Amino acid sequence: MSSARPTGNRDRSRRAAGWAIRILRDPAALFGILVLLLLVAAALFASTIAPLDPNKQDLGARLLPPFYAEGGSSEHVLGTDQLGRDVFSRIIHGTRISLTIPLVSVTLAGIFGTAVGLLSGYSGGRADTVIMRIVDTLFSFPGLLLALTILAVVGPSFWTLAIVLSLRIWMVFARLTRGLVLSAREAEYVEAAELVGASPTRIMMRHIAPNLTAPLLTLAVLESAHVILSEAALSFLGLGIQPPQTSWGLDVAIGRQYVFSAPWLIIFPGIAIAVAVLGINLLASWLRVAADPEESAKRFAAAADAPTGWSE
Amino acid sequence: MSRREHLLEVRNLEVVYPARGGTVQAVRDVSFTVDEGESTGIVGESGSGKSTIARAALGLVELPGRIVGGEVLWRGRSLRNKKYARQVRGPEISVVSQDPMASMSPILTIGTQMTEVMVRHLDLGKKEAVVRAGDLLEKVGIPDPGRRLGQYPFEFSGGMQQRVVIAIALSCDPKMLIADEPTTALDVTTQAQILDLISSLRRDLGLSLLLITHDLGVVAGACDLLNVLYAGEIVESGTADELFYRPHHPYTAALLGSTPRLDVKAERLTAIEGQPPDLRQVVAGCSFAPRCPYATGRCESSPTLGTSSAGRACACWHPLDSHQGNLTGSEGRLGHA
Amino acid sequence: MPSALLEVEGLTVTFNVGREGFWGQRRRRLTAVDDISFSIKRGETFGLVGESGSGKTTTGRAILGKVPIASGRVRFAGRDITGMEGKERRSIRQNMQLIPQNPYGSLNPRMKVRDLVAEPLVVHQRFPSARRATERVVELLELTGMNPDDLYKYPHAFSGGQRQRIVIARALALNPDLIIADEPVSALDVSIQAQVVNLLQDLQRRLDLTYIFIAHDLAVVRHISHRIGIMYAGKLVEVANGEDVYRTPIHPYTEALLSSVPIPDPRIERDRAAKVIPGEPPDPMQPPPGCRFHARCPLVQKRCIEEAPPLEVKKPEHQAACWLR
Amino acid sequence: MGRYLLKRLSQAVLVVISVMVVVFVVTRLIGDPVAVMLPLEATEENRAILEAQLGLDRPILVQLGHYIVDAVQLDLGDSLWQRRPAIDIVLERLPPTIVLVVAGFVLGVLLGVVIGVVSSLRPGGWVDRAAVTLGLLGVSLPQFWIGLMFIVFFSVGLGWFPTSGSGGIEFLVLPAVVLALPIVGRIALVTRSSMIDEMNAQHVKDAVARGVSRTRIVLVHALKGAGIATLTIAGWELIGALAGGAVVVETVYAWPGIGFTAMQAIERHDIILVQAVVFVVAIMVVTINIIVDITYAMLDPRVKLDRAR
Repeated sequence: MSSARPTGNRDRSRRAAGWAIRILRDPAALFGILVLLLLVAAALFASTIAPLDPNKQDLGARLLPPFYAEGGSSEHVLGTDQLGRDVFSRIIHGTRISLTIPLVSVTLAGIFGTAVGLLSGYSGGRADTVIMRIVDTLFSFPGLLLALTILAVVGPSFWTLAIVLSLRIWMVFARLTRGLVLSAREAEYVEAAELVGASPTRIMMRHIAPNLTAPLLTLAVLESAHVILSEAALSFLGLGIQPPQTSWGLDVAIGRQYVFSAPWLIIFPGIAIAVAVLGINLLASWLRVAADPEESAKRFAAAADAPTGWSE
Repeated sequence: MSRREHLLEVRNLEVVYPARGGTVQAVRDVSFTVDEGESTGIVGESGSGKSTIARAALGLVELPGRIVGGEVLWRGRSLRNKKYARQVRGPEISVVSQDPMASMSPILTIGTQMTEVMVRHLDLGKKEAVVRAGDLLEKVGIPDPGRRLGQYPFEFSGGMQQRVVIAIALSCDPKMLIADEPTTALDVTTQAQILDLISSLRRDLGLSLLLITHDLGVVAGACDLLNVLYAGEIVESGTADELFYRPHHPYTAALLGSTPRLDVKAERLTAIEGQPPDLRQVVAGCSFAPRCPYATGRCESSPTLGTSSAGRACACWHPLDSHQGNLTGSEGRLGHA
Repeated sequence: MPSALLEVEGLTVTFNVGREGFWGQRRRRLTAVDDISFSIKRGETFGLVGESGSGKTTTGRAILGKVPIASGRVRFAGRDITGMEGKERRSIRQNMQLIPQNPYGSLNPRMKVRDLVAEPLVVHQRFPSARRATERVVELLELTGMNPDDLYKYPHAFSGGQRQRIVIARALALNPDLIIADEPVSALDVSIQAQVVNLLQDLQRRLDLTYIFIAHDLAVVRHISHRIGIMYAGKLVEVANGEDVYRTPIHPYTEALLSSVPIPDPRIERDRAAKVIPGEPPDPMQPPPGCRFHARCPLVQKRCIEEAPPLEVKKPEHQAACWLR
Repeated sequence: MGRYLLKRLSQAVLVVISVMVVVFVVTRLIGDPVAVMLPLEATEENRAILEAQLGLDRPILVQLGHYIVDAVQLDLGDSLWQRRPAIDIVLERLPPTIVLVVAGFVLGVLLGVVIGVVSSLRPGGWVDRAAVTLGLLGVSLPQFWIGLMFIVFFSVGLGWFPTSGSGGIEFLVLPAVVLALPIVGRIALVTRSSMIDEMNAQHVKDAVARGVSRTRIVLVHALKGAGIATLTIAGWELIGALAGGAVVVETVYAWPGIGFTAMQAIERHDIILVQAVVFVVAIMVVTINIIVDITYAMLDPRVKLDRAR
């Protein structure tokens, strides 16, 4: 009776405007979007934004505290590390790794996983059983520990890291895609299309595929947050990003030796990770709700503009 | 009007709930009563507000719905008092709803779901409650109650599930049963069994019944008094015979005309053209007027549910007495009383 | 008039429902439709009635080729279409359309009315695109009592009755001969239901359509059908002209079914005696031997338990499957 | 049931074997174990000796066969670092990890469920919003960083807990809390959302209408249903804590468990020991999976183990 979606022919632009308004209305989503924009900007224009070269050592200015502390200066806003490198500049440059690693891993894993899921869900039958059994088995692998082993043996590098991190994610995409395809195939309108004689290709493209984009996009955003955390953890353990590249996790690992004397070395890169992940998580959880009317109905059910729960 | 205390009295009830694009006026100025031992029906199509009324009669309106006016009284006391409503639900009023499978917790045994209310409201020990639960199952026609009590809802067939739901509803010996579309999810032979069970329980236990349904056939046999609901309002009320044989409101008549009957072969059903109004907008005047063949300029102002004859009320400026021949006569079956 | 438009002979449909045994080597099978036969003449409405699990919907789906047929034949306009698949099946679908039960689920919510109604036309290459088909779509919408202004709206903008009209317009797009309507009005309110039933009857007259009308509501089926088949637990137990089924039912199940339907008339309801038959339909995984109805039948005799009665002609134009009548 | 267990056990064995095969493939085919293990200045001769010692001079399939047969007998080779059976080292270091993981897991699940239930009682209220924010923080903060920050605040700043190492219960507090944080977050979010689903379910509404008490509604009707949904997530969390969280947290706090050991072994290029850790963890992971499935069947009467899968 009460329907969420707009009507009429000018839908598309109105719908886009509607989404924009909904993002602006939700502080959490707004925060998420802003964080993401900021991160992308920092990554793209790192050299311009960062005041100093992140790898420029200045042994005369070692372990300087941030601006607010005694001995701090506005030259090194967030202080310097044990080699006199500017912490703020390193964090800005660290954005590049923190964003490219998830971009690469999630893209790789997303494409592969979605393909497998489509195959599994659409073909059904034996192929489906076999694929899903394999995925189940792989899912029971001890994740991080295995990643560590691989990295230790193969040797850490950008690409091994990206690939190792995508090893688990593709399965999540495969499972989700398969589930979506299966439930979309069950939809009555899909059967209705089959009954008017639509070909399998048309069914797939016209009736099933449109159901996949929103959830898969949401998953991609969510998994990016996971990848940022995993990359940071692996870099912290010394098996991720290697110097001279910079990464927030790596910076925390280096700062760890000075945890008592120069805590800012771990505080700020850590905050960078936390804010990035939180922002992306907020965006993902908002997307999940926004893209799914049922979910949004149930969330904040007491809020004024929510539809009802009763049965009529 | 007699000042006798009614068992249930709903007085000028107004319920709204927010929805996208406005506030839905789900129930508008609805009044009716149910007395001891009486069986009252509320007939309406989907969206007419009948389930909302059923909930309100239990002192429950789910968020974000709100009662914005009127009263729901049980034995003269307001069920809008949450504490009182909580005391009354179970031992005084109970409910049977449409889908028995959905109505019971899938992961608790029948026994648990039957005894939990007894332990709370009847002050029974666990053991006594189990014995009573077994008796009740037997009473609603479930063989081998001892074994059945340990089973889960999914282990029963649809008809058996509805029997169990009825048994659960009866577990604290209530005075009134609210049955909200109790047979809609069931097959016709099972429906007959359940309707039969409800009416025999009613006789044996002296239960009052508030039966809410869209099915005129179901109320015809089960109810003494009827209220016809349209777009959140009661448009006509009276005894079952009066409403079925001499409907005054054009909607009631039209509803009868559009219901195919098994016993009479009609050439053509009299459909009601158009759609019910959108309750997010304020309905000015008679809500049925846009679909009504008799509507005139007068219908732009709201007719009141005036009492036209004893115990009978109809909210219409042009009740069908005046032009009976037009509708009932030509159908040749509404007038065969 | 040519003979039958549709002939169904010994149709049996079984489903695999999981596996048994340690390695899952044994399949558990359920016989949803068991050896049923009937035929439908051009221009008539054949009502298929039964309770849930009786196999009526499966029968419709088997005719449409949506479920595999275990044994038996389906002939459409004299042509054997049993087991047809792929392109062949798709071309047969031009002549055979479905009106499904749920008007809310059967229209893709992401497509506009025009694209939905035009889909069959585009798929079967009557028109190169939905846009080119607009004129025909308008015609179809008008035929089903919709407003052509609704062309560019999405399904959610419509009520259940209107959606069902869109579904009907879509089903009519290719000028089919046969329409299988599976509970087409059971999700609708009474007042709307009457609109759709009337529309279906009008369309039949105007376009010389043949209907299989599948429903559980006997009153609606009686109203719309010329001939009626009654199904019980996968078996067809009685087939006859509508009036004969209602006035002089032969099978005890038909009798029981008819007497279970409540009539919107208080006096009839009050005076009615013994309208209840005990029990419930049998578990389709373990159908009983003999007549499927014997456990609930008031007339049951030894033979009914041992041997399944065949569907045979008992009176002119009236078949039933019962040993006793 | 017995038949089901047998089936699951055979699947579990399959999983463990495939983990071993993957590790084998990675270490022997992609990596060069000898190069990794030997110091840089090693001679060709040293190399040959080590290869012979590890059996690397034999055909690869023979190696794999021996490797699996040995693993089945719990012979995972000698640690290069400590020069004794790797399995012994792992089993020695296992109890501290179990203590840590169980403590963190129990804490995380309990807190998570409580927060989830409380926040679901009034969806959209301030308690709920706070709980959701907390939950999101829990899953967003990097564990190693929180671990270090806790050391800075609670150990160095306030002096409440030791910075690292092991000993009495005071050593356990910080690592367990850090391990629990993401668990709290995810469990709270999942519990909340399934509780809201349950509370809106028809059977719960009808139970209210039939006069079941509010407490019973929440704690029995809704929570039992929500618990089934939470269980799967809890299983994943336990696995995650064991195979991931523990490595990070143990490293931060120098907690002498298998995670810390694994990191030490990696630093010392002791591939044999790393393999042993992976092997043992893999066994524990599949065991947890089986336990989760059985618990599932116990909680949800609709699940019949023999028919599952």
